[in-house]
Amino acid sequence: MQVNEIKEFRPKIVAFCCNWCSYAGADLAGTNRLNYPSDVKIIRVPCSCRVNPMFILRAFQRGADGVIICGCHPGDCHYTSGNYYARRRMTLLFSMLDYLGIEKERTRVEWVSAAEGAKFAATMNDFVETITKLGENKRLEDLRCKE
Amino acid sequence: MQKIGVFVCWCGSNIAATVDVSAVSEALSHEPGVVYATNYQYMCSEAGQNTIKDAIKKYGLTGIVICSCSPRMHEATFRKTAAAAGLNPYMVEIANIREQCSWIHKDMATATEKAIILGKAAIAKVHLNAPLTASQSPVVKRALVIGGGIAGIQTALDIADAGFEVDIVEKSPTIGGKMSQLDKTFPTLDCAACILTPKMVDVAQHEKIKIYSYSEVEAVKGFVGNFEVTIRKKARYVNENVCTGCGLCTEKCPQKNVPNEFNLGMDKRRAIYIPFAQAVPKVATIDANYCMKLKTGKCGLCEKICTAGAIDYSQKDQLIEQKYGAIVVATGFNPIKLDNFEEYSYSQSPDVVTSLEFERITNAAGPTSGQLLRPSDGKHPHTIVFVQCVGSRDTSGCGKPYCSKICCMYTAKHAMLTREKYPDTDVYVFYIDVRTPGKNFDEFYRRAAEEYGVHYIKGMVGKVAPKADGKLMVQASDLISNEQLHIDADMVVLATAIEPDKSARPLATMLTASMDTNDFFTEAHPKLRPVESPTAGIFLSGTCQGPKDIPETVSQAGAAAAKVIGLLAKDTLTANPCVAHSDEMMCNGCSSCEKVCPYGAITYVDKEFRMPDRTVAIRRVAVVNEAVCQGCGACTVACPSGAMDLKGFSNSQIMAEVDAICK
Amino acid sequence: MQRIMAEKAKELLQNGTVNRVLGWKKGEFVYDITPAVFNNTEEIDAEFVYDDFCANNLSKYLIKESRKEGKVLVFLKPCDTYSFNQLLKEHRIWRDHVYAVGIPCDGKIDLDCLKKQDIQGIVGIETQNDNFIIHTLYGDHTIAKEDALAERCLNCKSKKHVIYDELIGRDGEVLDSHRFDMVEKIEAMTPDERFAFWRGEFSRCIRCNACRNVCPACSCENCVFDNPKSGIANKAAADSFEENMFHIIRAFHVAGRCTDCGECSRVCPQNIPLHLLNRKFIKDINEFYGTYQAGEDTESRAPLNIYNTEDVEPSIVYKKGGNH
Amino acid sequence: MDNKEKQKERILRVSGVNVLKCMKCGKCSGTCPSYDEMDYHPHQFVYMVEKGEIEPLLKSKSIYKCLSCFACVERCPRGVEPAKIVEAIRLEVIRKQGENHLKPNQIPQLLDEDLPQQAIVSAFRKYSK
Repeated sequence: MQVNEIKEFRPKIVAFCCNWCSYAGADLAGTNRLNYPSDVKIIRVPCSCRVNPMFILRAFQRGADGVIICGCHPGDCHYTSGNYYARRRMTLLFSMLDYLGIEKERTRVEWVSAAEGAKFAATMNDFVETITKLGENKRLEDLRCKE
Repeated sequence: MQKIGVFVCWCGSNIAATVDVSAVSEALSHEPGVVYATNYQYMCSEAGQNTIKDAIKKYGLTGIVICSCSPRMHEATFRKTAAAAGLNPYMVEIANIREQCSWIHKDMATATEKAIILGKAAIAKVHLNAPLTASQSPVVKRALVIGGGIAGIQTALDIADAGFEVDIVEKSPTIGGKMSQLDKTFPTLDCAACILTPKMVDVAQHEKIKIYSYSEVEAVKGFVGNFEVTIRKKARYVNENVCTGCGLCTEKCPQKNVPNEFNLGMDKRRAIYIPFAQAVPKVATIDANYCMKLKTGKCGLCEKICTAGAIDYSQKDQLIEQKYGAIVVATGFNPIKLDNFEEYSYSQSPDVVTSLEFERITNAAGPTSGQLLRPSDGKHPHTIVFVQCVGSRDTSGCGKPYCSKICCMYTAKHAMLTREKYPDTDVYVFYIDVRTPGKNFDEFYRRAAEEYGVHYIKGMVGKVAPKADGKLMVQASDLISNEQLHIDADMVVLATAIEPDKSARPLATMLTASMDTNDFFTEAHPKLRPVESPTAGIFLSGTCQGPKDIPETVSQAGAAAAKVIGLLAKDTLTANPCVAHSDEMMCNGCSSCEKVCPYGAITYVDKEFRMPDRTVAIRRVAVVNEAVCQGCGACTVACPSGAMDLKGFSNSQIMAEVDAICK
Repeated sequence: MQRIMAEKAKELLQNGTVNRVLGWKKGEFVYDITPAVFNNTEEIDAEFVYDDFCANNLSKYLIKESRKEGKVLVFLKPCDTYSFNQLLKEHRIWRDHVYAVGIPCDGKIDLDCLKKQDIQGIVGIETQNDNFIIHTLYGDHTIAKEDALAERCLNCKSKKHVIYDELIGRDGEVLDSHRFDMVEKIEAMTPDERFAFWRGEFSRCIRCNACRNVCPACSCENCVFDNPKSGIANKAAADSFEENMFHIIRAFHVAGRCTDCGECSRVCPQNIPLHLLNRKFIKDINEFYGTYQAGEDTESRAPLNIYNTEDVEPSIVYKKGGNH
Repeated sequence: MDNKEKQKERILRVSGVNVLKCMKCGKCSGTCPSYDEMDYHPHQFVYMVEKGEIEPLLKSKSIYKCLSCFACVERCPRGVEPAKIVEAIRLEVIRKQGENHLKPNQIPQLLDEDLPQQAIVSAFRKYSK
């Protein structure tokens, strides 16, 4: 029997990226071979406005330690207005999570254009670092979903 | 349960060097539903694609997952591959293990681990994929251009030249728009009429163009490729097909006291009139507000003298229904009302005029036959003050917050022409900034100052007051010499801000096309799709989209025409099948989705439902027009009940991906 | 007031303006009031009641009632008119099937306040200046209004009727309430304190769904929590996550639509201050996007269905919002 | 923050004016009826406050020449409100001990019979604490 096995904490991070800007920015980060931790897994959505607060809560429930939403810069949305709606929804949701005492750093919105591969990588590095410092998500997790 | 095939690509060494591809295909082969998993050097090659096709047939695959490069690269390729093997192309999911895995990680163990998770997420998603079929809709090969100014004229000519039918709807009795009122055009000083009127004639004679003059759009239904438009053809009391445009009636009509809108009310016309000599169509129109026959039943002179027998006092408004594949908005602009700018005494002195009025005063066909004369006493003015930015760049609420863009140049033109024709005239131009980007624009402005001796003064006019001697006292600041100037002027010309025509707002509502807070139409993308409205099938031409000069308007008009031609050249439109869909059993009818849809793709209908208790209930439910929806998904989150979902990116699909990643 | 309203109801029934009346009737005891539909004058005479216990917001019932044949008369307190308007805006109520009569309200009793004062066996109530006289089997109690009124009434946002066909009594004004004070207090706590506070509250949730069932904004044909396809359906909150999730999602779904009528907190059998979630959204919306009162009109766009290109970035949450 | 900046900060706070909104068109000075009496003009007030050059304005006679007619406020296309800046500078001076620009005993010799009562009251408000 093993006791006191100290495992290095590896955060689970879900990144929602809009198809037109941020997902392309993530691709560009890859094309330019810019490293960021493998803890970040990207889910492609057509637009940041497709991200339902339920998805974010679902991710936390299933054990995510951080959720980041990336979209086109305000004014550059492929659908003209999607990211403006996303901005309002996420602002209110994040404010509510903070109000409930859930660490506000666990959620983030970042605008990344298709040309900003470097920004994408830098953002992910920074986000992973923040979440690693915060440690495991305990305040918004579903114990039944833990192994 | 789906039967899923997994295909892991090496991409040569691009993936295989950092991801253990066989470990990935091995791990994924144990996922539920996976019946086949393999890896290959180049999946996108013909041999690779054949592997996929063979596996689809051999294992009867219902879904496939390709672990390869970004879907932005080869999603379309693999969809075609699937379709070729008889699998619905939307049963393909790509796990991006190159750009988002092998290329960013150095350690093989972590990269392989991540590739497996990305593969699992794609498998989880494809489990919930459903075959999607893109809807097809036919395209009506006819375009509608709303507005017959230079923007509408150019767009119509370009579309018609490509062989498509075009209708122009113009609310006034003639096409030509604002450009027909101009005298000269900057920076080349061509005569506006000389370059515009031939184009108007081209329009009239073009066999593919039909002009609905003195008409307005009454209602718009339908969507891209299939608009149904109702046009109200207002009664002009003259049979257009019979009238020869001889103009006899316009000379004999006894009602002589009608303000002439073509000359901005600075002279009079008759109750029956042709706006100007080169009007198209050249037919007379009776102004029902002034015609004595129509008002009192007495007169009827025009009918008596018309040799063609074109007068018809019994004419009624006519409603015309027509179908169009595309609609171009070219509703243009107007100078703003100056009610909020009393300091310039526009309403108190006839010698304070707007630039458009000045344009008419200097025009040979204008009220003074081209002589520069003061409206008040008909004398030649010796000192003229031009004031720039009247109502433009104004955030106080009195004017418009934007720069009207054309004023710097036309003021330079007016100042220059005045000095050229009347060298004894002192001309002052008060400016905040002189903005002259454009080919040969700055040279033009500098010529006005350097060669023609126009006094350009950096500062603003604070007050214009009529004096007892008939002059105008102009009080202004000169910011460079830091003094306040008092000029006794004979005339003051206000470079009045321009605003979109008032008809644009209700039109935008009919078209479900979006507008900004200034009532300019918004474009589908400010940089990449500047001549299209976000609403599919609606295109923008000219100043309805933002302030523009003539060369810019004409180039935008041509661009809009090219877009229309591209649309009308298609026989059918294939819609993106990844569109929103409303579950009407769950829809509340609350209109939240309708409000956030940038394309006006959602409408509401009252529908009968059979309830479990065998009664029939009428409920208001959302209906998505699949031809118009672009699939952004804004509505899916706005919907409180979750009735609205997005095909291809459904709630359950995205959640399945989340689950797989967080496992 | 009860008499005037009953007369009005009977008059409108008799002259055929309406064929039903939506109002309140007594339950087993004088204080357990239930909403009820009265079909004729006899029923009105027998059971119709309006007093300081009649707290229920009747507007939600109109979703179903207005879909029936004929016109229904409804009595709306000022705060109920906001819910009514909001439901009209969302096309949930058929306006031409409703005859809305605005009635004045001086605040309603919170039964828990009476319980805390150990007032039992209540048989009646009267208002006397700033006090309530509670008649009980054991004699009369005098209790100051501020000690007996519900929190939402003490912090009443408006005495104005924003919509009605007819008004009984005089219309009031929109008030300057202190309804965000408690939200501010929570915001000023540390995240740990906030977490502890809300865990303490949510852990009591028994998922009875009373809050959802009473809420006028929660009127979906099919609630996401009942819809297996939504991915978040659940019937009972099995652990702390689900307790959190239910309330976050519910508050988010009504954000920008909630009129702050306070029914959720009134009906919660566990006394969870649910209105503090809704008020947080309202307060944020007011601060970030300009003051907005849901239900104030039927034309304006809900704050989540509109945007401004100059809106604040979500990162504002890191900058403000409580201690750290 | 040095003294100069503090002073600017105070002027901005007292006036409530955002000087950065100014687009330097000069309409305020074009409209000012007291322009010729002033050593510093309305547009200069806005610009100098923006630069933090408050000292010269405090010594300027312009602050007493301003009629508070608010023509500049009314006509500014950007809503900058120069007169409120002038007012704030004036307050900065007269709020200092003994800096009243006008004292009651100076009034009689300034009066003439055409002077409206309102102007006298207004002068007291403007020129003294």
